[in-house]
Amino acid sequence: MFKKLIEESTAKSPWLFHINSGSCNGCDIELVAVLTPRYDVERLGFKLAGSPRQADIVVVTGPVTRQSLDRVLSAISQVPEPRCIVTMGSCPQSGNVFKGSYSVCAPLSKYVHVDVDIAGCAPKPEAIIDGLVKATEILKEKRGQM
Amino acid sequence: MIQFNYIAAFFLICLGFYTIVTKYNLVKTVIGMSVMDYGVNLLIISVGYTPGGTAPVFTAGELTRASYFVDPVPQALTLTSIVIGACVTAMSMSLVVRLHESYGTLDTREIRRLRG
Amino acid sequence: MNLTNMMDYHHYPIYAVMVLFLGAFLVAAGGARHSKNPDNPAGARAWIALCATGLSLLFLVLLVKPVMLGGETIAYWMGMRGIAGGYAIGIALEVDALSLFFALLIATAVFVSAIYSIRYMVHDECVPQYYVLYCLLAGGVLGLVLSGDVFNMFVMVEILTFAAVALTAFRTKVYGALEAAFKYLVVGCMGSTAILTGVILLYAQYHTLNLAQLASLIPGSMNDATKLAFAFLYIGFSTKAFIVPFHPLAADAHGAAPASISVLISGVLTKSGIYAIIRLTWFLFQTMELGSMQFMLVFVGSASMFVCVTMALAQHDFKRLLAYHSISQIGYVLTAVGLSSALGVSAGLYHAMNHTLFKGLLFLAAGAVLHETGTTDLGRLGGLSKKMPHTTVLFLIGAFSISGIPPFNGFASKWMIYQATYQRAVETNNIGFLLATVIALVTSTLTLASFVKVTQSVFFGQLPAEYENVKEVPFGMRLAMGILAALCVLTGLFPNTVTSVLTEPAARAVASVGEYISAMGFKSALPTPELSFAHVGVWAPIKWLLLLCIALLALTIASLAGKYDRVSAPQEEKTDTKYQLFYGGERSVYSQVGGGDLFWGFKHNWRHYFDFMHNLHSGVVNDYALWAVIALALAIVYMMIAL
Amino acid sequence: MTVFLTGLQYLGYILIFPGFLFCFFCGLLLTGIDRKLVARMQKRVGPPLLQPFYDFFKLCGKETIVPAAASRTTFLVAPLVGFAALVVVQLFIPICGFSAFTGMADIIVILYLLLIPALAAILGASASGSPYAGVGLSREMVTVIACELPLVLVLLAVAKAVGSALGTGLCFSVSEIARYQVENGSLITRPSMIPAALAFALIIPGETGSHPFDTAEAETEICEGMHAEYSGAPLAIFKLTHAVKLLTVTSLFVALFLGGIGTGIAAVDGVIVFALCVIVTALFVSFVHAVTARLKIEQVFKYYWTVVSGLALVSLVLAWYGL
Repeated sequence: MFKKLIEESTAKSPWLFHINSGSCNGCDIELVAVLTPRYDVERLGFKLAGSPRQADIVVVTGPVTRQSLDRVLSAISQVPEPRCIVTMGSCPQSGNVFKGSYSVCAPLSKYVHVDVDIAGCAPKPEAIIDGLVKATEILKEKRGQM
Repeated sequence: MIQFNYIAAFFLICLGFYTIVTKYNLVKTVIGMSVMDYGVNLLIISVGYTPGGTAPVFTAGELTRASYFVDPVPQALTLTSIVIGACVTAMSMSLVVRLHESYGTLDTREIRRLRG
Repeated sequence: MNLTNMMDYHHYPIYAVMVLFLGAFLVAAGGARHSKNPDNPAGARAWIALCATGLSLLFLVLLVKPVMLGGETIAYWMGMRGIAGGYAIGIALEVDALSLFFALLIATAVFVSAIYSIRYMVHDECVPQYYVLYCLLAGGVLGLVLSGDVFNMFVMVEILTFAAVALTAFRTKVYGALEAAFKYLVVGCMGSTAILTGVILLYAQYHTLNLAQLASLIPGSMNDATKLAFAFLYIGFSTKAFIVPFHPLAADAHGAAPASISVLISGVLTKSGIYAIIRLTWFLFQTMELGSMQFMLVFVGSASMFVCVTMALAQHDFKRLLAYHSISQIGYVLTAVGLSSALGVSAGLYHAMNHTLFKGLLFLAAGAVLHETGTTDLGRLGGLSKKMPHTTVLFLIGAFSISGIPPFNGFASKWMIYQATYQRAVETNNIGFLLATVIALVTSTLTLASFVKVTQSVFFGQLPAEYENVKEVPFGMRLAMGILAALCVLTGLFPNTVTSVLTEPAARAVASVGEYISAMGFKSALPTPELSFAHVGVWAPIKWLLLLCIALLALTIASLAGKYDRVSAPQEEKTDTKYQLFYGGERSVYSQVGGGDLFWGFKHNWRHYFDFMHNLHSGVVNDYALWAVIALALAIVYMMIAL
Repeated sequence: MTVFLTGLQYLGYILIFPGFLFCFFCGLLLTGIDRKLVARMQKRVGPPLLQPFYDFFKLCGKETIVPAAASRTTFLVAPLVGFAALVVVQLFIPICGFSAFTGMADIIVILYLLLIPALAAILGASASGSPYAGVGLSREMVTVIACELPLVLVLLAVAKAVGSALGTGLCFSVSEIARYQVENGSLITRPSMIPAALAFALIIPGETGSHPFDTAEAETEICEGMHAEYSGAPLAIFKLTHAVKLLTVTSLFVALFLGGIGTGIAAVDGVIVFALCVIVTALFVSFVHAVTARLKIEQVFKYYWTVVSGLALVSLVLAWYGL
C-alpha cells in the first residue's frame, strides 16, 4: 500500500531544480512565467527547489558551454534517485545558433541520459508544462522500478 | 596622635591604588602593590596599638594587667601579611622578568594581546 | 589519641584540607625530575596528587550524612583551643550544610580534573611542580570554604590566588599566558588587600576574627567602620568570584591556563568567591533583609549575566568564550542568591553546582581539542566530530546543559531561578526582579547561540586538511569528561533528589544564622525561620524523557519500516561528485562557516554595543585596576547610604 | 489489568491523539490549507489541499544521500529527535479543557522544549558540513533569539494575568491557564491581553520559519540553507516537523488566548481547536505570507526586538497593574 502511495505521490509532487548552462535567459524567464498566477504549475505540485539534493526534476537550459559542463554534470549527479532530466529550449538539445562554437558542448545527451526534451526557442509555457508533466510520469515509472 | 596612623595607612593604600592605576611601567605597578601592602600593614599595627603598651612577649609574673600589652593578634596578622606581601612581590617580579623577555617592553599599554 | 577517636567524623573537615596540603608537600618532596614514562612524566607524584584529591573527596562525602541529612553543624577548634573569656582565641573550622555543599563541589571538580591532568599534562615541562601548585590551589579553596575564621579565609584566599596565578602562567609559551597571570595578580592582589583591610577593620571594632562571633556581634552595632569593612570585603571577594567588573581577568586567566586549571578557576575559584559573598551578606552582616542589598546583588548578577554572555558571543577563542560564559553563569547564581528567598537560594546553589559540572566538562572538552590539535582558535578548527566522536558527544552534553536544554541539569536550575525571580517580583511588586527574569531568559538563549557557534566552528562543519591525522584523546581524559557528563545528566534528571539532599539543606543553613552562631558556642537569639521551597512551575524530567523515548522509538520503528535506512553513503568512491557537498556545481573546496562568520544579523544590530564593549575591555592592566578602584569607591558610597 | 489499560490509554495519547497521528494529519493539513490560502490570495489556483502529504510520501521514497563530509550519525538522527520532541510538546498543550499529560511541564518548559526542534535542525545542518547550511543555521539561530524575547514577555504577561485573577500571584501551568479560561472565558477578552495576543500572533510566522521570516531557508539565495544537503526521508521528517510546528505554535496560541471555546467533549473540542488554528493560520501566517516580501535577517531581528517586544511589554505592564 505504501509503495503505491509513494508512487502516486511521486507523480504529484515533483520539485524542480533549474540549471542555467550559459543560456540567454529567454528560457529561464519562461520557466519562471510558468510559476506565475496565469499558469501556476504549483497546482500540479511543482515547486522550485533551491538545492539539487531536494530535487526530482533537473531542468537544464542553455547550450552547455565548456565552462559549465563540469558544473552541470556534478550538480546533476547530486540529485537523489529517482530523478528525471529535462532539457529546455533548443540550445541543450542541439546547440541552436551556437552550434559549432569551440566553447559549446551541446547536446547534453552526449554526457548524460536525458528524459524529456522541450523544444522551442524559447518554448511556450504550455509546452513547458506539458514537458514537465511527461517528466512526472517518467519519474513515477522510475520510482516503480526502484 | 593615633589618628595620624590611620590617615597614613589609608593614604598609603590610596597611593598604591594610584600608582597601579596611573603608572604604565610594570615595575612601578609592582611597587604600587607593595606600597598598598605596607599601608595595610600599618593599619593592622595601628589597630593593635595601645598607648604605652609593651611588646606582647610572655614574661611570667612581672606584668599584672593585660592592658600593658599591645594586642598580640594584629602583630601575628602583620607577620603573615608581610610574608604574603613578600611573596606577591617575588611572584610579580618574576612575571615581569618573563614578560620583558617575551614582549620586549615593560609598558602596560603594549602588553595587551588579550583584550575584547 | 586512639584510632576510633581519630576517625570521629568531626575531624574529617580538617583531614580533607590537610590531605591536600600534605599531598602538595609530598609531591614537592619527590623532586622536580621527570620520570622516564612518556605517558606520565610526573610518575608516582601524579598518583600522590590524585590520591590526595580522592581522599579529600572521600572525607567530605562521608560528612554528607551527619551534616546534610542530620542537619548538624560541625564546629572544630584547632588544637582544642576554643573560647576564653567570651572571645574566640583559637582557629576554628565550622562546617554547616552551606560549607559542605561548596566543599563537595570543589572536591569533585578537583578530583575529576586530577584524573584528567595525568594524561593531559604529558607534553609540558615541569609537570611535578604542576601537581604541587594543583594541590595547593585545591587545598586553598577547600580551606576557604571550611574555615570558621575570617583571617584564615584571607590566608586561604592568598594561597589560592598564588597557586592560580602561577598555574595561569604555567604554560609560559602559550599566547598571552604571562600577561593574563600578571593582570590577574595585580587585580587579585588589590582584592586581597581589600579583604585584609576589611578583616582588620572588623577586628578593630569587635576584637575577634571568628565568623560566628562576628555574626553574633555585628548586626546590632553597625557603624561607619563596619560598613566600610563590608564594602572592602565585598569588593575583595568579588575579585575572587570575577563578577562584573572583574570579568576580563577571568577571561584572560581561564583562556591562558591549562584546561585542567581552567576547570578549577572557573568551577572552583569563582564558587569560593560566591561562597564568601553569601557568608558576608547572610551571616556576618545579615543584611539580606534589606531591599537595597537585594538590589545590589541582583543588579550585579544580572549585569554579569548579560555583559558576559554578549562578550562571549564576540569571542573567537574556544576557552576565552567559555571563560566569559562562566561569569555569565555566576551571574545567575548571584542573582538567585540575591533574591533572598528560600527558593532563590536553593536555585542559586543548584545552579552553582551545575555550573561546576558543565563548565568543567566544557573546559575539559576544550582541553581535549587543544591537546590534539594544538589550537583553540575557532576560526581554524572544524569538523572534529569525525575524528573525536566521544569528545563531541561529551561536549554536546555540556553545551546542552549550559544552554538550559531540557532535560539536562542547566535547565532544571535555570528554570528554578526564573520562577524564584518572578515569584519574588510578584511578592514584592517590584518590577526590577521581573527585569532580572527577562534578562535571565534572554541570556539563556544567547548562551545557546554561542554554543551553537562553538559546535559549528569546532566539531561540525568541515575538517581542515592539517587536522587529518587528529586522534581521539586517551581514555583517562575521556573518563574524566565522562564522569562530569554523567553527573550533568543525573542531576538534570533527578532535580528533586538533588534539591532535597543537597541544595535545600544548604539553603536552610543559609537562613538559619542562629544555629551557625550557637554551634560555635556563642549566644544567639536569632530564630530558625520556617522556609518554604514551594514553586509555581511543574517539570517532571523523567516522565518527559519517558515520553520522548516512546515517541522516538515509535518514530524510529516507523522510519525503519519506511526504509529510512535506505541511505546511500559513500564507501570507497570519495571522489564521486555525488557525495561531495553542493557548491552550486563547483568542485568541492574547503569552506568552513564558523567563528566570527556566524550571527551577523544579531551582531549587526548590536554593533555599537559590541564596538563599545570591545574598546572598553582594552587589555591594559591599568584600566582593569581603575575599574577595581571605581567599584570599591562605588561600593563604599553605596554601603554608607544603603545600610 | 487497570495498569495495562492505563498504559494503553497513554500509549493511545502518544500515538494517536493528541500525539503522532493527530500531529501528522493536522499539521500537514494545516500546511496544505496555508499553501492553498496563499495561492488563492495571490490569485493562483494553488496546490491541492493534500499537497504536503504528497510531498512527504514522495520524499520518503527518495534516495537519502549522506555527503562524505557530513557526520553521519548526527546528520541522520537530528531530524528524528527534533520531531519526537515536538510531538511531546504537542502532548502538553491542552485542547480546551482536556490535556493528556498534566503536571509535567509549564509554560517556561514548553518555551524551552520548543527550542529543541530548532536546535535539532541546527545541529543536523551543522553536521552536514555545507557552507550554505552554515549560513542557514546562523540565520536560524538569530531568528530564534529574535523570537525569544517577545515570547518570554508574552508568557510572563499571561502568567501574571492568570495568576492575579486566580489570586495565587503567578500561574505557570498551562493546564491551569486552560481551566481558568474554561471557567472565566477566553483571555483575549481582557484588555491587558490583547497586545500580548497580537505579539504572539506576530511571533507565529517567525517561530515556524514562515514567510517573510524564512531567511534561514531562503531557497533563492542560500540553496535551502539548513536543509541544503538533506534529501529523502530525513528531509521528509524535517518538512513534517516544519508543518507540525505550525500546528503546535498555533494551538499554543489558541490554548493561551482563545481557550474556553469548547464543549467539554474531547473529540469535538479537537475539531474546534483545529478550526481555531486554521483561522489563526489564515490571519497571521497565510495573509502575512501573501502580502510581504522576505526580510533580511537583521531586519527580522530588529522587528522582533522593537515592535513585537514593545507590544508584549505593554501587555506585561498592563497585566502587572491588574488590568
